[in-house]
Parts: sequence; structure tokens; C-alpha cells
Amino acid sequence: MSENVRSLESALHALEKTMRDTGADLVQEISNLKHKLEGLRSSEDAKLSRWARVQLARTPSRPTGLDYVERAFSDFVELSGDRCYGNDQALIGGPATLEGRPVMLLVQQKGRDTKGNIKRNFGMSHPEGYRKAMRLMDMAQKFGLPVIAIIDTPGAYPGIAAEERGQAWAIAESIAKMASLTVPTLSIVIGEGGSGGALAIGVGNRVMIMQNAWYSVISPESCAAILFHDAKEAPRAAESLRLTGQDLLELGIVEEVIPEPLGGAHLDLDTTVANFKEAVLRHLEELSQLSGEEVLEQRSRRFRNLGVFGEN
Amino acid sequence: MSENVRSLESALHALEKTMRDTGADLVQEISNLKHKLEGLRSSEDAKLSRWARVQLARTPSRPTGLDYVERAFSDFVELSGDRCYGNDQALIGGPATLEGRPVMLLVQQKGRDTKGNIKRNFGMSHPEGYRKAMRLMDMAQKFGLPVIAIIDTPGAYPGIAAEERGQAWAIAESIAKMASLTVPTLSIVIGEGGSGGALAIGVGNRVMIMQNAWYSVISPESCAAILFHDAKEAPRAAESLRLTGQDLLELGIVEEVIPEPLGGAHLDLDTTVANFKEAVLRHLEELSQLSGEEVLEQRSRRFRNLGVFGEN
Amino acid sequence: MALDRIFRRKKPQLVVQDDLPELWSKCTHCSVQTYKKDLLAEKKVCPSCGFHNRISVEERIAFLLDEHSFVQSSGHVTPLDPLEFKDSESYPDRIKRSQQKTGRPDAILCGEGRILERPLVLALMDFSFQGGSMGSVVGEEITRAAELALERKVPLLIVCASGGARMQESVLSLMQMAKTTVALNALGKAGLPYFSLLTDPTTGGVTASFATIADVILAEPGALIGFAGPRVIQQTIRQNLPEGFQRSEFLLEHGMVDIVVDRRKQRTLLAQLLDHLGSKHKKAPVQEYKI
Amino acid sequence: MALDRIFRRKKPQLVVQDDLPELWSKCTHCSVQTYKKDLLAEKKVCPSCGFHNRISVEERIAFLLDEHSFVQSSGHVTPLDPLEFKDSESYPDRIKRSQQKTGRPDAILCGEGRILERPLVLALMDFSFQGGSMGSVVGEEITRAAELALERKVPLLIVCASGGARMQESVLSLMQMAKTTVALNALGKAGLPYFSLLTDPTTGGVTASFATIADVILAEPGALIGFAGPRVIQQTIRQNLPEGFQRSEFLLEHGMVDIVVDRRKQRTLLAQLLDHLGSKHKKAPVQEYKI
Ligand SMILES: [Zn+2]
Ligand SMILES: [Zn+2]
Repeated sequence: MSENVRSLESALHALEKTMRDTGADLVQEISNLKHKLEGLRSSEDAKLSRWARVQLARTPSRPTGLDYVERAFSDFVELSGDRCYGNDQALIGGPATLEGRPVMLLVQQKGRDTKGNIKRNFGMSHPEGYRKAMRLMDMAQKFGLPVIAIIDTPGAYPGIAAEERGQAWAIAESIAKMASLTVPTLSIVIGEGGSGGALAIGVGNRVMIMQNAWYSVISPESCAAILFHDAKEAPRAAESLRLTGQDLLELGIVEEVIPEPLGGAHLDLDTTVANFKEAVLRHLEELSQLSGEEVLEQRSRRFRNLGVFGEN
Repeated sequence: MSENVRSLESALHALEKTMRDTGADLVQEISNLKHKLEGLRSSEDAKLSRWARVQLARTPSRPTGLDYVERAFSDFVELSGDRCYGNDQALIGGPATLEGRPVMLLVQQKGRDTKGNIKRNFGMSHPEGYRKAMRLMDMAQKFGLPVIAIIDTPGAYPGIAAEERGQAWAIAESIAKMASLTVPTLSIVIGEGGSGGALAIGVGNRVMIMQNAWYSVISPESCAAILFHDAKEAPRAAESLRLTGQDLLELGIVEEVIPEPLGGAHLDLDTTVANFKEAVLRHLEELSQLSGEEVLEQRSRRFRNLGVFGEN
Repeated sequence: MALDRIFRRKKPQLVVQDDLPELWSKCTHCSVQTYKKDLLAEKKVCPSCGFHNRISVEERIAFLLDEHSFVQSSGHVTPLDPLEFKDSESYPDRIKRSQQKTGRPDAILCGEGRILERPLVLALMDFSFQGGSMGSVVGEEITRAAELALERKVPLLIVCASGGARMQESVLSLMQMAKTTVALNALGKAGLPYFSLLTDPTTGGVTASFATIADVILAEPGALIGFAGPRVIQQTIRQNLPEGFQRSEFLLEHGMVDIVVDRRKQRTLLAQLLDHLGSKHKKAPVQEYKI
Repeated sequence: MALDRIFRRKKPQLVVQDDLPELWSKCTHCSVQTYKKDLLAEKKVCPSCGFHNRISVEERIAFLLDEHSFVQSSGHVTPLDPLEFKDSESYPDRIKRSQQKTGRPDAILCGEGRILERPLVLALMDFSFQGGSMGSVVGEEITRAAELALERKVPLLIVCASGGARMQESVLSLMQMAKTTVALNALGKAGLPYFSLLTDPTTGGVTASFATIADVILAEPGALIGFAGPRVIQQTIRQNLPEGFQRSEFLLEHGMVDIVVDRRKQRTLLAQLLDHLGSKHKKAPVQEYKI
């Protein structure tokens, strides 16, 4: 947020306070100022670099998966465990209702503070997380619940134990499972969409992304380390990777970019969630018109057609 | 084997040697002796206590699962791993052919010597074994292969790690998976059929047992420890448990007792395997007449009807 | 809470009153004394430390179901002694003692009922009947409960409590693991949800069959749940077991149960799950989750 | 072995001769010298220590397939630069260099062929083309190979060798993981078997997609196989990796691959598996497993 925006905000708050305190009629002035502020924010947003959006997506106060779950859905019941080894805390899920309609939620969850981030492993799942997701997908299939997958991960965890227990296998199987469902699937990237760890629950009939989220095959830092031999070149890499919502919309990777309040989702959680919920409901409604076979067919066609190449 | 049998055997061998060495015509005498020996063995077999059969089933030289696989089947390809944690060596499996017909083998395997027994954990699986079995059942279902499950385990391993990784869950899921298949399933207890660890792959359209094998809800030793507060009372417990092939046939738990050579399977592997193979082929042939739905229906009915109770 | 109001028909023998000879109850876990009426209001969960006391099948029904909603379906099936099992005491005598003690033919009670107006079929194991062991009768009743749920097109809940298989029925007992599973598979194929609630203790053949193939596995806090019993494991490995081993919370951490849920919250939770997973077959929507 | 006899049509450029400028080859693993003709007869497996040298795609075809049986199907699809990726070298320039080096449009070669008379479709990744990275072309060719197998009603084998996704196509590259999976799901639904053969090295997005959802996963001895590369893991955990970590044998032990199979036995093994799992769709029985 620039100095300009911040000083305009201060002025606005001062006017509002004056009106409240003194009863002076400042309605017109306030309205003018609000309009001006909105314009300024909007033009600043349009100028935001890709790297700035990556940073927005990582803002500690940015809403996490559970913030959406708690506000957009009712009666979420978290179900635990992969029935095999453990219970991953970075990928949680369970049934809930959305305006009375039962759905199955899969949620990549970062911590809301340091303690939370340790518990959630900074949103980086082990194989158990993906195996739990598969179990819940099976349950959704069995009981006819649409799957709503909320994506927010820097990537799957790259550690020894994760490799030992088949990180790649779990991701691959999760992709395959999600691709096979005959219940509708929606995937929404709300923060970071880090590579295979995100795609594991990203096989949606519709894929959406929040305005200041990113989705890429590799993080800007890792990309910079490889291409420019310097992770500090991440801003350059971010530009190269074309990883913002607008980029992905143009590339045909997502169906929709869900707008955030000016300045970012964390500045107005209610508006953010309202936008999210409206989009999810609209797509669910459309998909509910399809038969199970049509759902599978539509999703298969969607992913079959991704990729850009020449032919001779 | 009694003294009587052994001395008669010696006499027979002596006669045979004499005829070979001297050319004397002892055909009639040898035939008589053989007949007598057979009768003696047969009457001794009928008198075998249940405990004696339990001991026969545990004879170190008794044929193991792989002995049957190597002799009755061709081109066995062992497939490994549960795709989750490990590769159990006490429960192995993979596709093979039986007289040209492809089948999926699940084999509980004891070691053939001390080193082998350590590798095979004395035939006691961890959860990984049952999860591998499930994976192979899925494969059998996908490619239309009948499942042939060879049972030989003192029981599932009761250890800390096994509990941590869900021993009960793995067994329960394996039972449920096998119960759901629309490909024919055959289960044959060749040695020890120890409780849930055996039943995990025991949900056959037909269940068979070798003449000197046992199948029970609990080992005689454990039963004795509970009932008589002394594991040494195992012989008594074995009687109570009614755990032999003949018992199980009378109780309607198995369709068939596969005969072993007099004295036990280890005395004549060729005859043993021939009997095994004949029975397996016959039942497979019968089951191959059924549609997938009929296979499932027949198996479901079979297990639905097990149990003895009064009704008022 | 008047337990006798729960049962509309075939009222099972009430044992709750006998359990309460005194006014105060001392928690076996934290030693704090609680006025017994208060303890009952807390569904026999210690208000001080949260310890879940074992409860009878009748109490379980009272704590879980809507008042007057339970209609018993089980009870016609009775145990026999097909193996003429030789034991220090005859099996029929053992059975008779347990029947007299509990007032039911075997270690199981099944029926239909409602949780916050949501219909379901319920099967409850009785640990006080020969350690909740599963023989032919338990297997048959569980199977019939699953079949009843399928017929009624309602979800099934099994409240598990068992030391495992019933030795005196040997391999017949073992076969109940497969038999009950077959019935539960059919229920699942019809898209009807099956929930299990694991209570203290649930081990052996019950854990290794129907208890753990539920769509959602719930467990009461602190319940002992496992395949092999702790004593057997200790004998096998010849070392002490870690603190909390095989308890609900341990199993949650190891990915084996979905939710460890306080007894006082089970009604609400089950109502939510019945709504979520039972929607395919639900006739009219019922919401509002009061306790 | 004359490699040119294997290819009936669309003969790819042969690189094997260039690899053999000298008569003797020293094993990088055990340092034992082998006469190069002998090494080739051993399919470039060191006869002394069993070390599996990396081989070209053409050698792979020669070692796996029946002579003259391979018919190439891939090659019409070529990479573009949809992101106009900014890099130290332009993506089109990088591509051009690799194309000139390997003689193919991208890191993949597909076609039909036979193993001991059993027909199958084959896709082979070329690690020498930008580290076998998967971009839109690799994804499209794998997808078409799966579709071809489905059309022909024959099994599919993918020989994997890849450093992962192709960064220069960013999210388009990532999407190939889902795209190829969709095609493989369709193949599986038709009951046609899919085998993957993991060779040194197979990591990243390829391991986390089509490589590991095969019906049977084979791996060459000593191959590096994993999700994250060893360097990334080392940077994350800041400690040394255990001996043998992420190698085929390690993964076998951890339940992740079916068989670690010597290159010299792959033909026989694949023929057996093709018979076992392909019987649903097989026309006439072929048996006899000669090498
Ligand atoms: Zn207390
Ligand atoms: Zn060497």
C-alpha cells in the first residue's frame, strides 16, 4: 500500500470521526474521498507487479483456508487420518454445508500464527495429507457430495520422511483419484498454489483463483535459483513464470479470478469471502445440472486440452 | 509317525533293495507290505489328535506357500509394496498362470529356514502385507483375474509398530475388499490359519483346507492360557477349538478338505501339490461359469449364512 | 434423566439405578467427588477431568437418542453351543450367567431410533456380557441391523465395545467378521452411511472387522482400541508399552480415527454427519443442532 | 546388435555409434574395463558389478523391443514459447539446441512395437533433451500414446527419465501432470494395463504423476527416483541424506515399486506381465519367454 493511499485513508477516517462527533454534514465530502481512494487503490492494484502479488499471497494476515470455511460454510466436520500412517495438519477436510447443500471440503491450511504454522508445517503436506484427501474424495463420491478444494500451499514438503512414505506417489494418486470422480469438483487457489502439492487437489471441473494468489510449477525463489543462480532474483522469476490470476485466466488455466478488496483479501475478510462464496455457488449450480458421466467428461476434456504446442 | 509304521517302512525298503540287487521276484510280497503300510498309516491318521495335526501343520519341513506356487503355477511374478509404507515379506503376491489361465496369487509365506523365518517374520504380517494384498485384489478385479489366496500364518503380528500403523484396520479393510470382488476368490489354508490374520485373505467363494492344517479364531496356546491359565494345556484347547479340516467341513466353514499323503504333506510334495492343484482347478472351473454379479452374490450368501444360533 | 422414558417398547432391564447406591461419586481418574445427579447430567463424564466412565447399553441409548424414540429390533436370536466347547465352565452355563446379569440373550442390543429427529438404526455392544465378545449371535444381530438399515434406507451406527471374538465358538466366531462385513458392504453399495463409535475397550476381531470399516470412525476420549490387547503385545515384544498407546488420541494422531468426541457432544456431531452423508436418502431436511 | 534394423519407418537419428569411439569401456562404478561389444551385448550393464549405464532412447528400443517391430507415432508436435519466458537464454534457443543434439522435437519418443511378439504402445522419455523435462509437448505425446493404446486395445509402457516439469512453460507444464493422468485413467477404465519403467533419474512432476500410477511399477537397479531432488531435500533439512536414499532398492523396501529389474531381464518380465494382465484383450495366446 502506498503512502498516497495511506494518507487518504487517514483523512477519510478523520472526516468520519468529525461527522460522528460533531454531527456536521460531511456526507458529500466523505463520498468524494471514498471514491478517490477507490480509484487510487484500483490504479495501484493494476500496477502491482507479479512479485508484489506473490508477497500479498504470503502476507501473514491473509485469510487462510479455515477463514473461508468458517464464514462461507456451515457445520464443517473435520475428519482425520489417512487410515494408514498419520493425520496431516496441513491438508484437512470433511463434509460441510454451503447454503444448505452438503459438500466435501479439502483445505490446505497454513497456520494463523507461529505456533499454528509449526502445527501446519507452513501449509506443506506430507503424503498422509494427500492420502486423507483421497479418502475424503472416495467418501464424496460414495455419498454424492461435490468436492470443494481450497488450495494454499508453498508446495508438498520436501523431506526425508516424505520421500520415504511416497510423496510423489501420494500426489500422483490424488490427481488420478480427483480426475476420476463423477461428482463435481471445484478448486480455488486462495493464496499459494505451489506446484504438484497444489495440483494434487487442483483437478477441478472449474478452477478459480483469488485475485492476489499465485499458481505455478515452481516457486519464484526456486526458479530464480536455477535460472539466475540467485534466489534473490525471485521478482524477475515471478515475472517470467506468469503466475498471477490474470496470467492464468489468459492462459486458460483458470475459469475465473475472484476479486479481492483493494489492497488485498486481508483488508476486508467479509467482502473477500462473499466474493468467494458467490463464485463457488454459481459454479456449483452450473455443475449440478450435469449428470455424473457429464461431470467426468467435462473435467476430462478440460484437462485434455491444456497445453500449447505447434503441430506439423 | 508310530514305531509300527517306521518298522514296516524299513522292511519294505529292505525288500525293494533285495529285489533290485538280486533280481528275486518279490513283487507280491512288496505289494502286500505296501497295502499293509497304507492301512496302518490310514488308521493312524484317523486316530491323530487335533493337537497332533496342529503340530503337523507346524512341521518345519512342511511345504510353504511358495512350494505350492512353484509347483502348481507358472510364471509367477511377485509384485511388491503397499504404495504407502513398506513391503511385507510374510504376505507376498502377484499374477501367475494356472494351466494357462491367469490368476492373482496372494501367499502367506513362512521361511523355509531360520534366516527365511526372520525375513518372513514367521509368517506374521504387518499392516503393509494386508495393504499389498488389497492392492493386488484391486488389480485382479481390474484385469479380471481370479484370486487364489494361500493361507499359512500363526496370526497377524501383535507388535507396537503394527498397532501404530493400524493392524486391525488393514485386516478389516482387506476382508471388506475381498468380500466386494466380482472376480472369483479361492482361499486355501495350507498350514496355520491363525485368526483374523488368516481371514484377511480368507473370504473365498470357496474355502478349502489341507488335511493337516488348522484354522481357528485363536491359537491353542493362547486359548489354553486364557481358559486353563496355562499355555501347556494347548492340546486340550486344540480339542475344544475343533480346528481341523474335518471339523471345519462338518461345521460348514470349508467346502473341501484336500487330502495329504499319509504322514503329512512334507512326505510327498508332488502328491500334495497335485491334490491341491486338482481341487483348485475344479473349483475355479465351476466358478468361471458364473457372472461377476453371481460371483459376488454367491460369496455374500456363503458368508451371510455362517453362524449357529437359536431363534425364538 | 428418566431412562425409562426412552424406551417405547420391549423395555430392557434398567441397571442405572443399581449403579447409584450413594449420592456422591468419586472419579477413578482424578479423585474429585461429583454429585451423582450432576454426573448423570454430564452423561457420566467427570466434570472435573473429562474422564469418560463406562456406561451401560441403556445409558448409552438414553444419552444418544431422542426420548421415546428407541424401538428394539434384536433379541430373537439366542446363543447355542455348536462346538460343545470344553472349558472349566460349560459355555451354556457361562451364557446363562451373563443373560441373567444383563437381561439380554447376548452381548448386543439393536433397534431403530432418532438422533435430533434423524432416523437411524443402532447396534450397541454390551461389554458386560462376556466382555462384549462376538459369537454367532452378535454377528447375526449386527448383520440384521445392517439389513434393517438397508431396508429402511437409513444410516447405521454401531457402538463398539468388545474384547474380541468369542473363543467358545472358535471358527464360527471368526466367520462373523466376514459375515458382518458382507452386510455392511451391501449397505455401502446403496450409498447409506455407516458410523462406528469406538468405546472403551474395543479390541480383537471386532476392531479387525466392522468397527474400522465405517465411513466415519468416532472414538470416545481415552478408549482403548486395538487389534492385539496390550498384554499380548507386551508378552510378544517383552518391553513396556509407551504412555497412551492404543488410546483414542494415539489412534487419531496415527490417522486411524476421524474424530475423538466427548460423549456430551456426540448427539450434535452425529446429527451433522447424518445430514451431510445421508442427504442422498433423506426425505425432509431437519437442521438445528441442539444437544 | 544393429540398431538400424529395429526401426522400420521414421528411423530416428542413431547416436549409439558416437557413444563408442573406443574399443574398451571403463565402468564408472567399479572401474573394471569391458570390451564395448560385450557391454552392448549386456545392454550396457557392467558384467562385473551390474551397474546400469544410462542409455539412449534408441538403445532402449533396441534392448526392449523385437527387431523391426517399432513404428514411431510421435514427432508431429513441437514446442512453442507461449509464456515468452524470460531467461538467460531464450526458450526457443534452448529448444533448438536440444533438437539439434537429439534429432527430435522434444524429450519424448512414442510408437508401437512388440515385446516377444506381444504388441504394445511405448513412450520413452529422453533425459538428454533438457533433462527429460515435461512441457506441453511431452504431455501431449504421452496423452496421445495412451489414446493410441486405447484405440489399439493394447497395453502401454512408459519408460520414464526426467528431472521434472519444464520451468519455461510454468503452469502449462504443471497441467501436463493432470492431462496425462486423465488419459491414463481412460486406459485403465478400459481394463488395459499400463506399465511404467523408472530409469535413472526420474524425479519431480513426472514421478508425481504418470510415472507412479502405473498398474505395475518397474525400476532399473540403482536409479534415482523421487519427488524432490536430493539437493532440494538437503537444503531443506540441512543434514546429509542416508546412503541409498531415493534409489530403486530403497523404494522397493518402502513399498513404492513392484520390481527392481535388471535391464537384461526386462523383456522376459514384461512379456509375462503383458500375458498376465493383458489377457482380457489378448487375441491369441503367445507364451515362451526367450530373451
Ligand atoms: Zn475426574
Ligand atoms: Zn562395473
